[in-house]
Amino acid sequence: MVDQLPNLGREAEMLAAMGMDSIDDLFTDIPEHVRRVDPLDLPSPQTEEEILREARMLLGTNVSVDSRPSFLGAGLYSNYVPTMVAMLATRGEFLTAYTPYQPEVSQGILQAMWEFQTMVSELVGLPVSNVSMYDASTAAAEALTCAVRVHDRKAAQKSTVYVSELVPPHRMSVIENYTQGAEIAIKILPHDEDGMLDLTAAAAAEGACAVYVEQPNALGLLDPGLCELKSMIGENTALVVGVQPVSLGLVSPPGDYGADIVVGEGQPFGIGPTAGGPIYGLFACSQAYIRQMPGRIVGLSRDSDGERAFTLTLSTREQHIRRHRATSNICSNETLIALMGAMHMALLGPEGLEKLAQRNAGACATTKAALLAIDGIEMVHPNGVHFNEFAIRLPRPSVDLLTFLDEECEITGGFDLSQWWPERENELLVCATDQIDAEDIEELAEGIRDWLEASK
Amino acid sequence: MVDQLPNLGREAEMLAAMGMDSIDDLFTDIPEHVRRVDPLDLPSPQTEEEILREARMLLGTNVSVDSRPSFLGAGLYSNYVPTMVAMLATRGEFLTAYTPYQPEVSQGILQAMWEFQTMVSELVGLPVSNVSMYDASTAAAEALTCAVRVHDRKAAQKSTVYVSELVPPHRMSVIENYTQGAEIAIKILPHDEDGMLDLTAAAAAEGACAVYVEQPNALGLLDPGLCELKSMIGENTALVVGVQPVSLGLVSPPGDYGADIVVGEGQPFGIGPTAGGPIYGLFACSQAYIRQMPGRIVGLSRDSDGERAFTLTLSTREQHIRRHRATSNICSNETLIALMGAMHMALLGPEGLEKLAQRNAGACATTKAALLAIDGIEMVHPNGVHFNEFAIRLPRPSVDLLTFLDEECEITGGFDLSQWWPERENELLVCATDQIDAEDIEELAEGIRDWLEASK
Amino acid sequence: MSDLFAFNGAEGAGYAQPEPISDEFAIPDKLRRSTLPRWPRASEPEIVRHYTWLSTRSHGIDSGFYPLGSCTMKHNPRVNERIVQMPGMNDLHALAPASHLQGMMAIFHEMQEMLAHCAGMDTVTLQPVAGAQGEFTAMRCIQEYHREIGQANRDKVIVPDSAHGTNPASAAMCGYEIIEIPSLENGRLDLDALRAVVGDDTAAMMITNPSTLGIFEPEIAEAAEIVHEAGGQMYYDGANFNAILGKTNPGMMGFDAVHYNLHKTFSQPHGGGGPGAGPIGVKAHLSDYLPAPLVVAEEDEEGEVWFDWYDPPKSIGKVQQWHGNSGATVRAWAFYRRYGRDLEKMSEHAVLNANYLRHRIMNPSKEVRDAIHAMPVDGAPTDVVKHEFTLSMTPVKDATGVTGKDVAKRLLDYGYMAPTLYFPMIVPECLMLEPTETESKEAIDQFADDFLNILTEDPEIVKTAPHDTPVKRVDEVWAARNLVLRHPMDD
Amino acid sequence: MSDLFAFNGAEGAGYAQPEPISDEFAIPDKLRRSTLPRWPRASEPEIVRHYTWLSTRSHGIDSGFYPLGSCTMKHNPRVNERIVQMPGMNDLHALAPASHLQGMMAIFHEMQEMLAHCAGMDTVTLQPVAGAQGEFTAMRCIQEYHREIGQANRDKVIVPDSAHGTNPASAAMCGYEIIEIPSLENGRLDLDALRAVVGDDTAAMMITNPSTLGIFEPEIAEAAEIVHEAGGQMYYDGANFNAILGKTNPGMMGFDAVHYNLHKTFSQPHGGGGPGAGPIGVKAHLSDYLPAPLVVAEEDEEGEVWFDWYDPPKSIGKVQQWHGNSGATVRAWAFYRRYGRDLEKMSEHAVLNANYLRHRIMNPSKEVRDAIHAMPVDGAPTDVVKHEFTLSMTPVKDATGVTGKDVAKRLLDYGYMAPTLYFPMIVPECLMLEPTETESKEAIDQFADDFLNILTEDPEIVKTAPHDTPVKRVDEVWAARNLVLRHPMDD
Ligand SMILES: Cc1ncc(COP(=O)(O)O)c(C=O)c1O
Ligand SMILES: Cc1ncc(COP(=O)(O)O)c(C=O)c1O
Repeated sequence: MVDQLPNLGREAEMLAAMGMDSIDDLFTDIPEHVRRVDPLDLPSPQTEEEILREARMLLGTNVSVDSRPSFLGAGLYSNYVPTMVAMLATRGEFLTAYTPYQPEVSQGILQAMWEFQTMVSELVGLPVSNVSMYDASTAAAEALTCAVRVHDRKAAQKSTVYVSELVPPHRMSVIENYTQGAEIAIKILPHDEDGMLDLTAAAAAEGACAVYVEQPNALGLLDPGLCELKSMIGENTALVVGVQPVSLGLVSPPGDYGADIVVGEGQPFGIGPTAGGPIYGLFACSQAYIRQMPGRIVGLSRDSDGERAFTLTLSTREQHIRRHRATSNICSNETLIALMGAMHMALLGPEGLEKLAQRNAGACATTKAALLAIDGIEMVHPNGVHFNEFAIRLPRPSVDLLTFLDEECEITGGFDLSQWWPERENELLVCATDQIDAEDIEELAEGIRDWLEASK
Repeated sequence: MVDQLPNLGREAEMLAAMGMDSIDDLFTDIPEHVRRVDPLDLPSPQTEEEILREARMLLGTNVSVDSRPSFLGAGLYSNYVPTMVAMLATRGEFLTAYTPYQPEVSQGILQAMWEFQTMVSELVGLPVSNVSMYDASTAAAEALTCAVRVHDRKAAQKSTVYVSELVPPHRMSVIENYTQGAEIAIKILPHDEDGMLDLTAAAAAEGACAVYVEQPNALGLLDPGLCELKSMIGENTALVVGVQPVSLGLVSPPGDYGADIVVGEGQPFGIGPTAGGPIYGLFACSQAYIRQMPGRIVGLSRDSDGERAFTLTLSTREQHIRRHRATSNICSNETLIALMGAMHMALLGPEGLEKLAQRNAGACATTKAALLAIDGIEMVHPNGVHFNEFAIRLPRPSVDLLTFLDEECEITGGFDLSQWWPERENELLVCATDQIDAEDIEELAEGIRDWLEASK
Repeated sequence: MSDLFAFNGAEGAGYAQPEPISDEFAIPDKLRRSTLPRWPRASEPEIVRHYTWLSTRSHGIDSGFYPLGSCTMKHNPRVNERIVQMPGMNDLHALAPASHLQGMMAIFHEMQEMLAHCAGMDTVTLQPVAGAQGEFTAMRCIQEYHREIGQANRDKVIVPDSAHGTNPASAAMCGYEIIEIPSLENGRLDLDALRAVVGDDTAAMMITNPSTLGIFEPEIAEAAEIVHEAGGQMYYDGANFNAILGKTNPGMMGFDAVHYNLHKTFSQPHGGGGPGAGPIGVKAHLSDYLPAPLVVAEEDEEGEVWFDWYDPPKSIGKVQQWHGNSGATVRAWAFYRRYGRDLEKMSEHAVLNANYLRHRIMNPSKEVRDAIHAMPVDGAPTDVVKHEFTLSMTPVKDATGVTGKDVAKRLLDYGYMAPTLYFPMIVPECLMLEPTETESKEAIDQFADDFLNILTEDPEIVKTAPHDTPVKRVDEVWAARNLVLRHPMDD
Repeated sequence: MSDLFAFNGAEGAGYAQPEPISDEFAIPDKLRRSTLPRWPRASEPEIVRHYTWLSTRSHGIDSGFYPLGSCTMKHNPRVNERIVQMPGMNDLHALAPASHLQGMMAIFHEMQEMLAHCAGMDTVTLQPVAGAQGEFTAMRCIQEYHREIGQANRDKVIVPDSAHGTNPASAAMCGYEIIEIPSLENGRLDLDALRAVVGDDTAAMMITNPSTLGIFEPEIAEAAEIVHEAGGQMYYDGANFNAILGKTNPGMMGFDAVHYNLHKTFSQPHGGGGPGAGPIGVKAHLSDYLPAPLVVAEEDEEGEVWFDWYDPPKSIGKVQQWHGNSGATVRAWAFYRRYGRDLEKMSEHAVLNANYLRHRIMNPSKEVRDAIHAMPVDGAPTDVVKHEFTLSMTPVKDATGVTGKDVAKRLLDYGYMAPTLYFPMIVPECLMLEPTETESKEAIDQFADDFLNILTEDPEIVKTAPHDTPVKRVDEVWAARNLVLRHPMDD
């Protein structure tokens, strides 16, 4: 019997108080023809012990990125999250609260989110952040619809946005799903041989509602050319930049080079890759977009005694007030994970962030050097500067190498780029974060050499 | 550099405020001849990440009782502790508080300990419990010194206590260390062939200050004869009973058969065997012993508004007030673990306790039956009723079997009784708790059969 | 007061990390960050104390009764949190090969099947990460379905005026036009109003049952027939699923698609606003449109089961970049396993508790009744409610000037979270209460007594509430007017 | 208010466990329990909420400044808690073969060596589970040593009157007679008083340095010489070790034995009163008497290290049944690794913070000074203190009737834990303050300001404090007089 119901065995007493005889009396309002006759065809209830044992068994069959050298990134990054984060975020007052509709008893989470907004704002160089989107892809998608709402009236290219061709297809698919309802046309921005945005082509975006690019891009490339974009597309076209937030410990905040909206996967701050969710999307923007932005926002206020207090604000943008004219349908978001992110950022501090970025950059550079030294391995973008990851070209399909590394060396070797772009069959995206050490890199290089050898 | 010091890098500022120049100015009071010259010969500080990695590596080399079938008990028991316990006990307000000297801001831990006292009192059938001793052995030892303080004046056998010969030697050693200062004479109570206390011999304890016996005893035997003891030794001799508290879900509370003091290892409630510590000792007694009992006690009180409040009480017994005349030197105790025990007991409830005892008894009985069925294995006490554990006699030294089971079968087979009593070289103490299932038992029986076979 | 940005340690003195394994990396000059973000400089002791302090200024279910209607704030079994922190969960990569994810995929598969069974649907995807995203995803599937069968002209979605705001918002995001139909006086669905608006431009009707008033729509099957006859699809907002498990299901009622709020029915910690999870289930004709990928099970000759990813042939693509909120799915799995077929008991107790609370509030003792300024009235008259119910505080307002909001704020002083306020919009001065099945009779009795007691209190005390909370009544207008959305860093 | 024994669910409805694997067991008739204990009948939701509520009524370091002198209430790095919850720790059996415990024994061995090095001792045992037990254990070793060398007549232990209560209590438990010697006017050790009592019946002197007044005894080496000359042993109470790491050590000062309070110097969470851990270190002549077993390291031909248990030949036996508080040892190991040789910095900062706090309190601004009724005075006059210091509130009491206790209670209203009160007993109206190294300058400044502010407040407010705590001032006399030590179960 299930053990979570405090009133189990006390039904009669409660029913009697209401003048009822049986539980069935509570369901008389369900007409016969929609009444279930058979009971649920589900197993017996289990105890906590049994569930834990089974969970341990099932999850134990998974192969995690922490259990072996793993060079798989491609948008989700392994990183060390300080112990404090999980221990404090699971305090019941945070864990089991809902959206802070009653600010008087929700000051803790409200203040934490206001601080989160501040830290994100500082990180990306824009004045406003919301308290999270579902993930980077919905954040990017809603940034585009937001930009269209802001700029469409004056836009020369109505309902049109330009998106980098190097946006990963999964993210692109989300963008398409989210923009098609508003009949937004998506034009693709090409890249040059070095993986840099083709700025000549990008000039065509002037007069559109928005341009969406990523820094670093999906192939790990840092693109200085993006600093030119804003001046090319002008005030009336939103520059939307997607970021890997850890990189911003070394790389200019997009706000500094003219971004109007910055989005990204907040995940590296606060939580492991966790199979892709729950994670959280970052969304920050400049003043002009505030009233069209999606998601919850916390503002400073005061209470009736004049004391500092926080509250949700700008809610007239939201679905519960504006309904079908809302700026987004988002209701439940990812606050808890954003809270974990905030704790992580707060603990790192400015120099900790810089160090973390250096650790990632250092691991990436060392891995790159080690692989470049292997005969038969080529960089796809030999002139590029990479953060976290880079693409290499192999003599044969990368899926072969990945299988070899997985089965023979117990290494997760990276991401087969043909899963995103079929033409990139021989290309492998190799990622190294702060969790990769010299030994891991040596093992990877060794494994690749063995594979090249074996296939000779 | 170490990262736990908020004022690192701000020393100069703080020193300047005091008119000082350097940290050395703070240590001028240490005379030259006792000043260290060399720095500490210790390694560099490590980061959280590095320590965690090394701890995982080191602890990973340990072989835990959860990682394989384990029949090792002998006073420390494996049991399932509900998740809630660790999650709530590690809330900072509990975890990082010290002894509740200021009751006004310590009501939480005080109430929790008062509830703990109540649950222990109900469990053992005595009116008073303290908030924990270090472990069962110090609890037993201090029960004896307490009994001597109470009874010595009227005792016919001055400063004399009787202790069962089946008390494990490690516990006995603690008892000896704790009683020798008061010059207490310890006489030994023999047992019969069935492992039952020799009641005829026990009659000699009349007029002594105390008798200490255990239920179940160290060989897992339940001894109904203990119910006769109190009437034999009389009012002026304390009956002190040591218990495995889980057994009390099925077995009479010692208070019901006349125990004056009950002690025991609280560990099965709240925490795993955890290499023997931190665990906590139970100590409960009848009214007559209150003013001589060791340890902290919480009492109900009221505040200046007349509201219910809790506070430490009876502190005039304790070392910080009574100094060398204190009832014990105990100061720091094991409150946090007792709190975990309280949470566990509260969640179990009466029927949960009974079920837990049944699970232990059922596992023990099944294991016993399975081993008895093996040719060549004998029960040491075939007529005994056992809880949790029982002793078997092997054709050869039990250490051989244990090594075989460990190395060939990855089973921890039990406890080699010759470690306690050299003459019991061929005897093995086998324990089965609620965490042992039918499969584990089958594996053990199989392993023993293989060993018998191999050694033929 | 603790202010994160007042932490002011020396440069580089805080939380330490291992050194980079190399400093041989380059950042292009143009992209080199010139000044670091002005994050706090704090040590672990300060940060631990800061967030501990913050937590004590927040109220969760663990802190007390949380009758926030429509949100199903039930207890979160603690073992679920332990499970998601175990190795093999938090440290999984979504793009790892299927051979690395078999345990997780086994759980996904079991959840797909279980959810489909409970709702009477054919196929389930776990990808949407919230109820609203579930709505959006299902509406996208319906849209593609209509396009595929040559009915792209169906561009209208019907929603009752009692619907949750996400329903119209989600449909609108797909490009649909929203037709809102008014409810009957008694709060029920108005079939005539529905008949009046359906047509061959109807894409779908979105509705929840029990409705947001907590009452079961007895004519739901008839409504489905009307919509289906017009060629439209029926969408079930599953936010109120907690009321009906084992008693009925959306499939029986005639729905084509449904979302589940795992964070309501299956107990996710709401975490101050999320994460949630909003899987959707659909009937067979919509299955091919679901987002990719789903998990399928294949058995080999030896009976070994292998789990694989499967992309539905006409898939709308993705709505979240990875596999949705996998961690939420695993928690919900642990929750479901705790109940098994007793999920029916869960619904029974949710309904029992709601009716009992309603009964206790609406039937005060004579003594209490005499002391009360004015009694609230039912948001919708009905014999039994399901898992929640609404009260209109209009009589109280008329008699004393005390609004629903005032009562809500006063409840905070008693240690409760306030009920949902002013939703659904069709009930004037609405309070919406949902105790959930995890509240004890004692807790409900106590709440009812306290609630009634507030109605006897000096109206001035109630109007100026709360008084005993970390801050007094917060000025929301000031916040909206001044928009201080981050720390100014100038003090 | 939440009362555990008011939880009142139906029989058997609470927390579920798997069924017993067999019901074929017997309990002898005479021993069959007739009625189950009247424990609460509660479900997980109720228990979680109960303990959450209780926790909010307790104050820990995580809640705020905790200047409890002599207790070294420093921050507990959170990773330490994570480590002791890892597999291979909590699930270890103390009696498992050494081959199963190599990782733990490696940690034990490292800790034995590290602690010996830091204190200038030769051998360390980790078995004692608290400071008091460490004292007892060391005194037992000394006792056996004296017996062994034919000096069983040494039956007196000398302690200064400023000693912690556990010192005389522990020695008395060994059977020693206690000779208390008075301190000098300035709080220091009185060598003449010491000389007057030492003799051939002196077993040992027990003393802590810095003393409980927080001041370093400059003549400690001389004291050791006096005791040693009389044939006695010197015992160092290590509760104040936090002040001197890397600066001096008990070995240099002439001590023969020392206990460490791991829960002070090496940061154990104090958990509302414990667990702690009280390892002891001794000089070579006492090593053979230590409790069994110790951990020793053996290297084989290939350089592989193997850890084994070792029983000292003349061991006093056991003081705890297992290996002491192993979990505390592992936490302390993690703490030590975080600092490494910077343990010296730790002590420097502990001393820096204490001196700075003392300076801030004793040197108010003119404005504040003028508003203060009366200033406290130093518990012992000195230029610098070590990690803690004492204040005598006598001038305040004389001027306003406000006692040290009143000020302590008033501090609670400001969100602080009170300093240690009325200890050491030689300082009248004593408050003893120890900020530890993990408090920031800001936190110390704020505390000093608040402390001084209390001295300016209306004495009536202070005398009736606390006012803003979960309960008002608690009547300790009522508790002692009525002795309600458990729930009566009759209401
Ligand atoms: C009736 C109803 N529908 C839909 C939703 C939206 O769910 P979510 O918050 O998960 O997006 C909610 C949530 O509050 C709801 O109550
Ligand atoms: C100076 C001093 N000595 C000894 C002790 C005893 O230590 P424990 O509480 O660990 O038994 C304490 C603890 O408060 C102390 O402050």
